[in-house]
Amino acid sequence: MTGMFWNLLLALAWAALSGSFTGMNLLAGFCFGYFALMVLQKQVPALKGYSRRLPRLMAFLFFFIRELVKSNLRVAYDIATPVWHMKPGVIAFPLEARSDMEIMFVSSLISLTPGTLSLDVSDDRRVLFIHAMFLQDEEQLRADLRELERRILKVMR
Amino acid sequence: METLMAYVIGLLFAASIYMMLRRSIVKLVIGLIILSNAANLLIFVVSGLTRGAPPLIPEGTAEAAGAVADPLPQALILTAIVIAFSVLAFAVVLIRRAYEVVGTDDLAQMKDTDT
Amino acid sequence: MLNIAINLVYLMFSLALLFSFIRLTLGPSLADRVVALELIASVVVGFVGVHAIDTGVSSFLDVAIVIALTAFLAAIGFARFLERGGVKDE
Amino acid sequence: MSELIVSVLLVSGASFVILAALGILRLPDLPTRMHASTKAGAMGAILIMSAVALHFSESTVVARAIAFIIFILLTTPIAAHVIGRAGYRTGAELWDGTIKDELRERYDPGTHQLESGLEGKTEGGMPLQPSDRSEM
Amino acid sequence: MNLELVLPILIPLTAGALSLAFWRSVRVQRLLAVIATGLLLGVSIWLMRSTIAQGFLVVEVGSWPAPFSIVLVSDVLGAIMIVLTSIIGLAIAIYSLASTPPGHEKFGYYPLMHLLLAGVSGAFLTGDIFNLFVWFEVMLLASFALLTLGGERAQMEGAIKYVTLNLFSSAIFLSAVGLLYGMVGTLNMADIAQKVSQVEDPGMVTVVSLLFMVSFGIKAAAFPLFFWLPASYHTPQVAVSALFAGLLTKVGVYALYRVFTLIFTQDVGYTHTIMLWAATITMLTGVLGAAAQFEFRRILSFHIVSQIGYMLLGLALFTPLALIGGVFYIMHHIIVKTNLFLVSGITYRLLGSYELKNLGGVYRQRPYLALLFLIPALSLAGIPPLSGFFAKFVVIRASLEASEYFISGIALLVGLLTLYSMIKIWAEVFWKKVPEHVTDVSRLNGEVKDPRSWAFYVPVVGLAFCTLIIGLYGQPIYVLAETAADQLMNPQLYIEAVLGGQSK
Amino acid sequence: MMLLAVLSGFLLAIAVPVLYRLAGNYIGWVLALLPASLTGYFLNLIPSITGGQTLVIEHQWMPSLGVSLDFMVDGLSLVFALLISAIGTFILIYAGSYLKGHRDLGRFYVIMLSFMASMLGLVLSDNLITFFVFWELTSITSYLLIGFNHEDAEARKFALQGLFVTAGGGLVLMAGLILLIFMTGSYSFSDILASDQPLHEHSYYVGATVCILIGAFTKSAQVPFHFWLPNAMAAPTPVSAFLHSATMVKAGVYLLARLNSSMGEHELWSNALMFFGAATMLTGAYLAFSSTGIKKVLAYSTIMALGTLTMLIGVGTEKATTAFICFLVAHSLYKGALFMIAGALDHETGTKDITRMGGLRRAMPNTAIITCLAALSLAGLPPLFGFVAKELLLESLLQSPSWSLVLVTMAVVASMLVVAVAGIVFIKPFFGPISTTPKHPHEAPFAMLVGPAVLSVIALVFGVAPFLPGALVLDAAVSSIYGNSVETALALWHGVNVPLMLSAVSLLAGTMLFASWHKLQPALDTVNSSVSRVGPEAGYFRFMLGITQVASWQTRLLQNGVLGIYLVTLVLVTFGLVGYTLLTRHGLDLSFDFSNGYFYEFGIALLIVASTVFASVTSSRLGSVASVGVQGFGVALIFIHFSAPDLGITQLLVETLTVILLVLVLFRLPPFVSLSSPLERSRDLTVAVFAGTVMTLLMLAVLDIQYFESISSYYIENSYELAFGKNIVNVILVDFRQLDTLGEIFVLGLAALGVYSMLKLKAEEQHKP
Amino acid sequence: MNSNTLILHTAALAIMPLQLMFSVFLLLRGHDEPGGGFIGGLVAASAFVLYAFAFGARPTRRLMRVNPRDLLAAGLLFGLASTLPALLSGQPMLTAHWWQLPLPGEGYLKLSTVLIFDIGVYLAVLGTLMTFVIGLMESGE
Ligand code: NA
Ligand code: NA
Repeated sequence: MTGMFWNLLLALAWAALSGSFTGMNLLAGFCFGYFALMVLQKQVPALKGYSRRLPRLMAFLFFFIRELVKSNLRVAYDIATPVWHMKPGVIAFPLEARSDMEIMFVSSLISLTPGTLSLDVSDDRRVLFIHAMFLQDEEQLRADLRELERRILKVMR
Repeated sequence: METLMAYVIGLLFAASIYMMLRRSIVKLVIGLIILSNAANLLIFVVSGLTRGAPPLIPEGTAEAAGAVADPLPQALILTAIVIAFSVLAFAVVLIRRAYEVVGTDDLAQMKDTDT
Repeated sequence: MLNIAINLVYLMFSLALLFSFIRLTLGPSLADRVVALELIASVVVGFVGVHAIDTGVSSFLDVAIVIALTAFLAAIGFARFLERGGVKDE
Repeated sequence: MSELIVSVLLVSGASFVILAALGILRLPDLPTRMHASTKAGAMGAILIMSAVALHFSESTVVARAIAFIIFILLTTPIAAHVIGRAGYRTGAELWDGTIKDELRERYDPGTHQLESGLEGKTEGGMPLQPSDRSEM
Repeated sequence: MNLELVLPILIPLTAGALSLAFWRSVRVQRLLAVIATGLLLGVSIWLMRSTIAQGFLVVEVGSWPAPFSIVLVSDVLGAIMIVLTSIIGLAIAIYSLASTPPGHEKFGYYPLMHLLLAGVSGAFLTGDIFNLFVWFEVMLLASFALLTLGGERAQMEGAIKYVTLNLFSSAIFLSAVGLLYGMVGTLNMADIAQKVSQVEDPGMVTVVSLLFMVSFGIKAAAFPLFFWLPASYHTPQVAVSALFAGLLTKVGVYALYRVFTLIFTQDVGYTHTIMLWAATITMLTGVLGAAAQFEFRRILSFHIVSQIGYMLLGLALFTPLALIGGVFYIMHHIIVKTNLFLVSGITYRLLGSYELKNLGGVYRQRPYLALLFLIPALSLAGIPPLSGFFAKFVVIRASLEASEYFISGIALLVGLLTLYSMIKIWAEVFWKKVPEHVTDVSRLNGEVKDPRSWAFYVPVVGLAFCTLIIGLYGQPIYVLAETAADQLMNPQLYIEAVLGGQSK
Repeated sequence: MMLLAVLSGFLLAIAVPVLYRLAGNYIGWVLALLPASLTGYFLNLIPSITGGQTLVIEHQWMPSLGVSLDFMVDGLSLVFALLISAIGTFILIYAGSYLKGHRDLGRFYVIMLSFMASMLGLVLSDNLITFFVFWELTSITSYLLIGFNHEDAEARKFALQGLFVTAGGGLVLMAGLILLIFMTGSYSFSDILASDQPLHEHSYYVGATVCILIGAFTKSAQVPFHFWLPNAMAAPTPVSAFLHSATMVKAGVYLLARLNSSMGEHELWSNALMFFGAATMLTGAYLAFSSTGIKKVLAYSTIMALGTLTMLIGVGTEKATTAFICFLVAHSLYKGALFMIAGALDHETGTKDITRMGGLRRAMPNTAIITCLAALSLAGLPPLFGFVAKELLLESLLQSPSWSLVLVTMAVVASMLVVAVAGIVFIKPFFGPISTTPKHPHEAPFAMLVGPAVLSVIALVFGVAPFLPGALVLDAAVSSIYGNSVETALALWHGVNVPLMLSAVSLLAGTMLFASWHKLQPALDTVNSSVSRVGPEAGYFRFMLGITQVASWQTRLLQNGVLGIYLVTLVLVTFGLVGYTLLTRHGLDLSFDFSNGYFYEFGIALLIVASTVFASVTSSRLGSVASVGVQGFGVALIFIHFSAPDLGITQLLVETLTVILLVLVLFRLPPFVSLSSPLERSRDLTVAVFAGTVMTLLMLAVLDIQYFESISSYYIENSYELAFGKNIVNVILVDFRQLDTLGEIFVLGLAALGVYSMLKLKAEEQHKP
Repeated sequence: MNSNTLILHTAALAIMPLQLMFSVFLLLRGHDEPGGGFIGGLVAASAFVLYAFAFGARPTRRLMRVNPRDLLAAGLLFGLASTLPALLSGQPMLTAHWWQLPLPGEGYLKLSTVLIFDIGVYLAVLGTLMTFVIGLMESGE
């Protein structure tokens, strides 16, 4: 099931890359994707319930792009102005995410969001350490992060 | 631009030679990297620089649209890059082994084999 | 107008290259240099994109894709060096 | 019209890039510089690629631009994370204005163990095992 | 389709790739080594016969017309070099069966050997200046790997110098190709030659030709560019030294012969005079270097340098006779020098050292080995009627003919000093008693026997036989050199053969 | 047949190991059959030669090179051939006994036979180059013979000395012969002798003469090259007997005689021969007199004889030529005999020192008689052939057209010394009180006496009947040297004349000298040792030492092991040559016209420059590596910007991987430390800047020049049509120039192999038990 | 020290197939657009380098199953195999041969010695680079 999903995705990506969505090309993409996955077989963790996630994914993308622009501007503003407004620090952020893939996505998206940067995960994988640029209101930040994580998990679970 | 590049490439040669003359084997390797870049750029520049016309034949046509950059030196440089990379990879491992075996990274101390 | 924008963007990228290169030279830590190197890769991507528009040759896009797929490896390599306790020289 | 949008995308992309560059030049410590470079750099690249996609408006180009954006989104945070982590662990100095560091006390530079502070607590009955995949 | 022109490259390439594929089976690799080099020898003789029959063989690789394709060309000089390469290849392949340490065999010795031969063959056969660069690099990389195989300290030190100086040479070569291409817009050597001859103001051509001269001069180990050779040639295992000694520098010499007869003849008075003095000092410094050495392979290494001087002298004098002498010298030298290294390997095996002070007693225990040393050694020293005498005789005659008395004098003096070195080895290794501090003489006495020790002697005997043949039955060899020189002196023939109707 | 005659020695040499096994102790006798039959063969040729004929037998060898196995037999070569084969016969017999049971007897015969064959080839060759081939072969074989006792360091040293002097002279001779070939346009002695070209007027004459003389003088041990010969006494006695009687040392004299009729009759030739010959004669005689070792005495007297022979050729008159041939034959006979006797004495008494011998006539009566004959001949007393020769010598000197008085005086002094020497050789050992010697003396075996006996008897016969050799072959020999037909009419008794009186004087004085020999010894030793410090032999050793010193000095200077210095040399040579040539052949195109560049291109250029400079100056390794990465990005941007997307991609990928490799490797390496001094840094900087400047100038010069249209238009036009590809660069790589790429992947593979073995081989070996 | 984080591990698994796929893509269309065997091979190598950085050398060997050296040998043999058709048909060395294989549906599969050669280049590059990287990582970094 999971393999099939990735395989299709790869086939689509193939077609997208080559810019030709003919049947032949999709087949070729499928084949190469299959090849790529074959190589990875043992290492790919199980992923289930793909079909439910597509709408959530769309919603999430919207949310994320908004966040991205917003915080980007905030960081940009601080860089462009001579005085530092930032109050940086490292916080421990307990994770809801459990699987490797979830943790990876959560931390990546947190990193992608300006102002926050995933530094490390505790050895027991329950806490994500995040360097934040604007710790003026830590509670708000934690809430935002939790919201982000919740939305990601919704897409992935 | 060719004129400017002539100066840049001269500088690259100078820097590479300077680095190769250092006594540290690591600097020697860095000198080699710069040297290969310099030689590649030299070929590129002396065979003429063309802006915005890569030697590709556009989709749906059988011939290149108008004058394109000379593809031959590009092919040569590509080969040269690969070769230089191979050599470099070898050199990099060589200096590492040399350091392990000889116990110094100082080239001036590696003169036992000659005299 | 596009032309002006393109030239402006070239200018900005040139400056960006300059700034990031200064950081690369200043360091102070290896990680700082690597960050700068990463950013330079991004600027190169930008250059490539603008150049594609400038020349009307879309094939240059592949360069950008290759950078996106591989340039971060250098950073990972450096990080690996640091984490495994390579001899630091700063 | 499209030319205008392309121009705007280009210039805003370039602005992000130059902000990123200015950021890593100006900002006082490694993590803050990374805030600037990683995100703004990626953002800039994405905007430029959007401009490219729009400018050519060909399926092949668009597809490749999308592929590029996906790749950038996948790789940039990973690189940032890896460097940030390594930089932190090897003792990169934090800026004086840093107000908080919850990682410092939980990290043991000798054993490189990083505690969560939640040890002993279980949650939802899930067994917690450190990843055993790495060998080295 | 001239298969015989293609196979000298394809056979060693395929053998190399197959040996690599059979990495785990040293037995297969050994077998392959002998079979492939044997085949190569057969093909090279075929090539020689066709070349003599047709004058020139040309293949336009990929069926694209010259000068757009890479061409493979065999003239008599090229064919001679290929024959020599294959002889040396076969000799080394057999010798390696006995001499190669097991670790080396397991770590790619045979593929490296094949690919070195492939690079050398490619360099001898290509008619394209950039392709020449590629084959140089194949050869160079193979030599790098062979040089470091084993990982001893001396090997590493030697290799750093070898690699660095050769890379400098490669960079100069590459730059020179770029500059030349920028000027004449072509890479085919015949085409370049034809175009260069039409250039009205050839000053820049001369400048670029000097880059080639320096680059090839480094590969050929000419004065003052030879440092890499004595620094490294004595460090790898002996079969590798022998292979290098026979072939590597000669590729540089060949390249000089090729470009400075075919392409860069527009300012002979300048370029060849530079070469003349370089050749003279090369002879002298090399032989003096050898006089200062007391290690078997180092002495031999310095003599390579010295003899490169003779070969270059042949080119530098640039008369038909001088070129004959040069070509003859190359033929003689490759066989003799390889053989001497092989002999040094046998004495090493017998007594465990290359240092003269640790050697001795070989004449007493192994008179036939002593004879096998004397043949190449005296040949190298130019003692008649061995091959080296005729080689030296022709070169000196040519230099006297060109009224270069001083240079002839130097060449004679160098001959004497060469004899001195060979006699030094003879007296120390063969005549002298086994030194008292050498305790393990079990191999020398024949108490301990090596497996496959026949493989030590077969190539040595074979090469000594070649030396004798070149000396005693020299007429056909001389005629060959004469034909080669004749072709070199008439580049128009080459150009016509390669470009056919296109040449003007 | 002639070819077989010459080469049979070599063939027999090859067969020696087998024959030795078959014949055992009789090997000497068996092998002697060859020279014996050769003697017969040559004797058989006498009639045709005396008939005035010159036999020329031609065999092809390397016709294109002018080398042929042509042989010429005339009077001169026949005399030599006879001496070689006849004396050779006895030597081989003698050696079988002298070296009986010696572990290296077989090897000895191999070399001896080769030597003999080479010597025969030398005197019989018609072709100049073949002559030289045999000439060098005699040097080599005699080297092996002198060093026969090779485990003795002295033997090795003196073998080398002999070889070095003779082979060195040989090389000079080669130049002389080549010049002679240029002068005459011919490769054969017979042509040169037959032609009446005036060689003296040729511009090469002086050069050729000097070279040939040096060659001949070294070989024939003329002053100042004489020192090697006595040292060659390290050889076993049969070798000395052969080397110093008939053969090798006479090769030079043979050459002079051979060329006399073509190259003589010129002041340079005759004066040089007379001067060096006389000097050698006197030196040899004096040194013989002052030595105590029997072999040394004989060796020095050989030098005296060689000087005499040379001098006689120089005098060049008909008489002198006759004297030359007679002296040559006489010397060969008595010297061969005396050396064999010396060997017998040494063999039977265990010492070579004459001062330790005495009264041996009782123990060795036969030896004494034979010695007596030979010594008489040496002293030039009637009725031996030595007397005939000496009378002729004095007579011819008296008639010499130049320097007559000087030469006669010197000859008389020399004869006087030789008389004393003869006394030393004969009377010292055999008369007087019996000395105790290391071995108890008794008569030598037959094989060792037959040679000296026959030779002495021949000397006696020739002395009594001097017309005999004359009629046989000497006339012909004299004719071939002199160039015209000559009748010698030799006689033992010419009546009382000036030469006879001079002989008498020298005999008297010689006897007195002999009487005071013992008393003079200490004084002579003092003189000799002080002379030897500045003499030619000291010069030889100084020369050898000098070579070694110059060699090590030069090697320390050039091959000093410092890579930096090697590289500096290479760079300076490369860019010095190129720069100089650029300035002189093309001129300077210094251009600062950057107007056709866009500002961002300057930006890229600046990035490259800045990253390069930083990579070179930073003290941080990883900073340097990162900066090199940036440089790679810059280069990639140049590629991309100037229409080379494939290059751009490749450059970026390669740069990234390079950085990764460097980082993987730097892990193990130490940080940068400043190793070099500021002086070295500024030196390197100067060199580097110089190279960079030349490279820039070179590029600027080339940028203006494009002589021809590039061939690329073909690729651009046909890439799609014929090769079905739209990426022209890729089509070139995989089709038009696929062979490059094929080579390239093998380069990659080789790098992988090299790296693999470097990384793994050590580890693997360590895992072995 | 454990240099690998869960994040890197997981990301490597996600990114690697994309890189591999893209490398094949670059290989196959290199004849018409930027790319080709060399570039493709380098990108494929980067994929495995990423994996090696995340998981270490030995797991990468296991993942690849084939020894990089054998990959290299295969690449070289492929490269040589591309000379065979010309050799067998008596044409000059390396003359290109093209075959069009009809496929189910519309279109042809264009096969050629050129493609075989490019695949050889791809494999050789991949094999070489993995030899470098795995070798260096294994030899006691
Ligand atoms: Na601010
Ligand atoms: Na092809």
